[in-house]
Amino acid sequence: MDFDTPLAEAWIRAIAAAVEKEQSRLTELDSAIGDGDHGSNLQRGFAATLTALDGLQPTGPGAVLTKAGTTLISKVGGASGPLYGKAFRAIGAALPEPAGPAALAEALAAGLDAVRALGKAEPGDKTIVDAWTPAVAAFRTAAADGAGLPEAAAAAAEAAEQGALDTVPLQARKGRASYLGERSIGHQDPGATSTALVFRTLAEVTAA
Amino acid sequence: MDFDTPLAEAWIRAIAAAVEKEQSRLTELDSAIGDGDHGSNLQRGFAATLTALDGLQPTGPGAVLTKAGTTLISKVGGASGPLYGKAFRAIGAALPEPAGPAALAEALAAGLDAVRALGKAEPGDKTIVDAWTPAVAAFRTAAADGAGLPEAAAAAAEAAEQGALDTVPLQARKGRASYLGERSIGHQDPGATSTALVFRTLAEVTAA
Amino acid sequence: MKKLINTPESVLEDALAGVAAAHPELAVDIPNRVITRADRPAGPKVALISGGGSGHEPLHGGFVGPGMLDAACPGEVFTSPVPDQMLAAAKAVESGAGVVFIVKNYTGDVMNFELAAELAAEEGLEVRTVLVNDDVAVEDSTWTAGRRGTGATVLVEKTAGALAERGAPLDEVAALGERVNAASRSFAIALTAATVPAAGKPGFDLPEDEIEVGVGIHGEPGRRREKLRPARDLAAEVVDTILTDHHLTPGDEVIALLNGLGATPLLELYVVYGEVAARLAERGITVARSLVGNYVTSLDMAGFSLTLTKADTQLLELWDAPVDTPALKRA
Amino acid sequence: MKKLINTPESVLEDALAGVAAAHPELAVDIPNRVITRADRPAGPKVALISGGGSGHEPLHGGFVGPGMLDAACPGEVFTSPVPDQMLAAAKAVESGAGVVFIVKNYTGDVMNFELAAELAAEEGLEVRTVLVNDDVAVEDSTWTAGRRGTGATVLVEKTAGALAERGAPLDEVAALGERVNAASRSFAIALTAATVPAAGKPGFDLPEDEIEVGVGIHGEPGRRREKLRPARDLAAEVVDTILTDHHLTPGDEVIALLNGLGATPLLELYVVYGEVAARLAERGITVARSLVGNYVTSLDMAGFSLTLTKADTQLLELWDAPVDTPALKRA
Ligand SMILES: Nc1ncnc2c1ncn2[C@@H]1O[C@H](COP(=O)(O)OP(=O)(O)O)[C@@H](O)[C@H]1O
Ligand SMILES: Nc1ncnc2c1ncn2[C@@H]1O[C@H](COP(=O)(O)OP(=O)(O)O)[C@@H](O)[C@H]1O
Ligand SMILES: [Mg+2]
Ligand SMILES: [Mg+2]
Ligand SMILES: [Mg+2]
Ligand SMILES: [Mg+2]
Repeated sequence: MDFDTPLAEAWIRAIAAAVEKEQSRLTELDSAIGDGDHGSNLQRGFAATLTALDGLQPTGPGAVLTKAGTTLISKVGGASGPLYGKAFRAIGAALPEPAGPAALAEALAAGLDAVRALGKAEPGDKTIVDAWTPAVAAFRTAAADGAGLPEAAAAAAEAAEQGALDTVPLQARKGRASYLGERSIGHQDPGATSTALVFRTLAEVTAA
Repeated sequence: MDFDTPLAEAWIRAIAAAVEKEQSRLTELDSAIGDGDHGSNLQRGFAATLTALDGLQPTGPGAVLTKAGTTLISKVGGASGPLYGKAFRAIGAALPEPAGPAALAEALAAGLDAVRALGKAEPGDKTIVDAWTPAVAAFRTAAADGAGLPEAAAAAAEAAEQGALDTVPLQARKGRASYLGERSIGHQDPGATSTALVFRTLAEVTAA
Repeated sequence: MKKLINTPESVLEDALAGVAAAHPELAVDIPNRVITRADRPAGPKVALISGGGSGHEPLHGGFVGPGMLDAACPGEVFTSPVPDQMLAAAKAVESGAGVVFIVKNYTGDVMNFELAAELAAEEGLEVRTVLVNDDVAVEDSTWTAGRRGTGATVLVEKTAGALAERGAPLDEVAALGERVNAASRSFAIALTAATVPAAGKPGFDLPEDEIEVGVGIHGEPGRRREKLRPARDLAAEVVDTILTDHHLTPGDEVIALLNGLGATPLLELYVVYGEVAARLAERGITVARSLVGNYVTSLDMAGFSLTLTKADTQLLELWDAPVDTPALKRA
Repeated sequence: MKKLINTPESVLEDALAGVAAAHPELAVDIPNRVITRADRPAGPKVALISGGGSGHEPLHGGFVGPGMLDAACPGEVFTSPVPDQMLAAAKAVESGAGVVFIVKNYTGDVMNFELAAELAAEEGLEVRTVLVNDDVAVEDSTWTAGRRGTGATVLVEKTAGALAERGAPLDEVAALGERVNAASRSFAIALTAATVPAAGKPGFDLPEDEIEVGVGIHGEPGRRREKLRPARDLAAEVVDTILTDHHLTPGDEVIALLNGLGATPLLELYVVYGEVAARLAERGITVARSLVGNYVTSLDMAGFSLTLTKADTQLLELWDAPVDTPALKRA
């Protein structure tokens, strides 16, 4: 099984559905240590990606993800808009067609690189990076071990979810939560949580 | 027993003490159908009359009340300031020395006239007038029946208190409460309530 | 009660100290509670004096300056000022052309200004009084206290101030003020009640989903309570209520003041103003000028009032005239 | 949640419709979410563009006009705008002398403006970015997101705007903006949290007698929570905190901005300003100019921020220069 155009479209649609469903939870997490808009930011952005995909004649899975990224940049704003936007654009740009597990692993890694280039966050800063980093590592390892897309994606999702949970005891050093200093400790990072949704939906659509 | 200078001073001091004690109740009544300041208005005004009396070498009870009235006009503001101020100035101006029950009755009636001349309220409009009118009538009747100051003042206090209670079912036609239209029904008028204090304290100081 | 104050008793005095510190262009007489222009008009000029309870800032102190008021007399919170203040103000700013008192129609204000006018007359000053009573939420009847004065005060003070600045005589300035008041109607809706510092709690309780319709600016409850509705519906109702009372007809021009009651975010005021403008357009009324912001507030009350003043060439010209006050500036 | 809105989703668009209706002197591009001056500067002039999340009104749209900003890009509530907005704004107002982006230091704003600057450069526009980071409540470190931009934005936009209006070249305008930012420090205290329409409830819960000290303008909680104290104590603490960080010494002159966070009555702001002025006098600091009012708000948050900018002849002169915007006017 390869990561192809229908799968790329299904992934974006699944993220949009998951964000819609988890919107209030993401916003609640962001209210605790941010400004209470992460849910509505992503909801607005991924809703726009659906409209963008509807009008698209994609030339491959990369084009789908690039379009999604561009749309996120244009519609989300905030910190998460440019970060997720650049990530999906980078994944799209790095994605060969057809893409097997190893190629997708590298594309996802390119996404992480884009996030880190723009946001300058290190692992442990309590950001998106804390879910994305272990997810890419797990995906890579699984792919190297010969796993198929569904297994690699499932491993990545689990790692991302664990990474999101692991942000709880951290003190934020980047993004709005950093303003809270020690008061940011004890809360799960909203961006890491939405990144876990991104990888969980990838596992779901590849397993379907 | 005549209404003399010490009695006039005692009366003003007693009103000040009563207003201090009942301040929050008056303010609560005013919050329901007005703007929630009647208690603090009168507290501020009568506290100032105490200071004014301290520096005064009164030439008679009338001078005490005139001074109190002038002070109320200068310190209270709102609707109650000019009304009580004019009332006490009128009582003071009308008061002969020495003043027996009949003379005090006429002076109190002059106070009521001043209130009505300035405020243009009729009995039944749910104002000060609704406590002051029956109080003057009761005082007059008692004095005409040969009662002494304590008895006449006690009758007036009772009538004023009943008059204040009787404002509950009225719809306000004057003052801030009139803005509420029918919603003013069912609440006791704050100004009528403070007028009841004015007459109750008169009964107390004359009985002492 | 959560307020940025020292004590409830000292609020007015402390605020006046702040006004004095913030505005060197004003002269603030703290013991007498009078705010005047620090400069003196060149020749004799009709002096405009207003005043009322505090808690409505920038009204009135924020409107003192060239082209508007000569003096303002702030009373205690929601309590009209005392006659001594208006007398002191009149003596301070009278320059030989007489004095106009601009008085919002509340029993307390009317009576205190009336006593002040008597005292001023005794001192040989010529005084005219302009009564502002624009609030259509209140029944207009000779048997009651009559309509309250609210947003129209800003229009009266601005236009009469401009006319006085040009050297118009006393009766003309007073007549203009009365004309502007007669051409104005207001209506307000509150989302929350105001908390008077001395009272320590809100003037009324309003459930999370209810509003007071036809509310006053002193924390008096409104005429009725209803469920919160979208801004579009509220704006339409307020516009329609005013138009009905005002007998405005398609083609008429108005000056529109959309006023925040104190705790309303400007973002929301603009949302409401967009709907007000749309409704007025639907009804064929042209907005010639508009003003959106906090001008006649009610402490920490959330909500808005709308004032519509029927405009004509003279009023627009006076409205556009230069003004230089803390809260209203125009080159 | 009680708000004067139609729907949480349409707040920005609806408010922009209101801005457009209220301000014929502005051109409001609602679909692209760009507010520009309706007039065009005569010759080539450095174009100043700012932007940020909505909910801070009058910032930034209220500061568009001669002598201040050329364009503002409002994002969703508390959410930075997207690069497309800044690109559209830059293309609309660039007049041959380059563009300065004035950006408050928040991760989202910084990244979105950065992407916009890249896009603008691709289109051949010369862009400089001035980062505003004045909030001393936040630790200033290269390892973190750094200090937030708050009240100093008004100072930067006003003074850089005045300099641009005089025809100064791009680098000079940008350098002035950076100099004003470096000369500014702010600190804020909140009595209540803001409620973002889409969230539907306050960003944090604050008991009846507690305040957030060192709070941000996006409903982020502050650095610590404590009991409410008299305005005098709060003012002294805020002044002292700023002075300590700012290394101001007796004899220094400042421009003081005492800013309401949205739901604070002006009466209370003046009380606080009186105490701020008194404390500054005690510390030997001279207030050369002051501004008291709602300029950088946080929706319906109650509280205040103080900004002190060390003044010198050039800054004062630029501060005093004429400006004609909805929220700041000077003849
Ligand atoms: N520099 C950064 N690098 C990576 N992720 C970041 C960075 N700054 C913030 N984030 C992520 O963005 C999330 C917040 O996104 P969002 O609420 O949409 O934007 P904003 O903070 O502008 O309101 C945070 O929870 C965090 O995970
Ligand atoms: N025209 C009037 N004549 C007599 N009493 C009046 C009149 N208007 C108001 N009052 C009295 O004044 C009281 C309110 O006084 P107060 O609260 O001190 O003043 P304000 O209404 O200006 O806040 C009312 O309860 C009423 O009894
Ligand atoms: Mg956020
Ligand atoms: Mg009252
Ligand atoms: Mg009152
Ligand atoms: Mg945000």
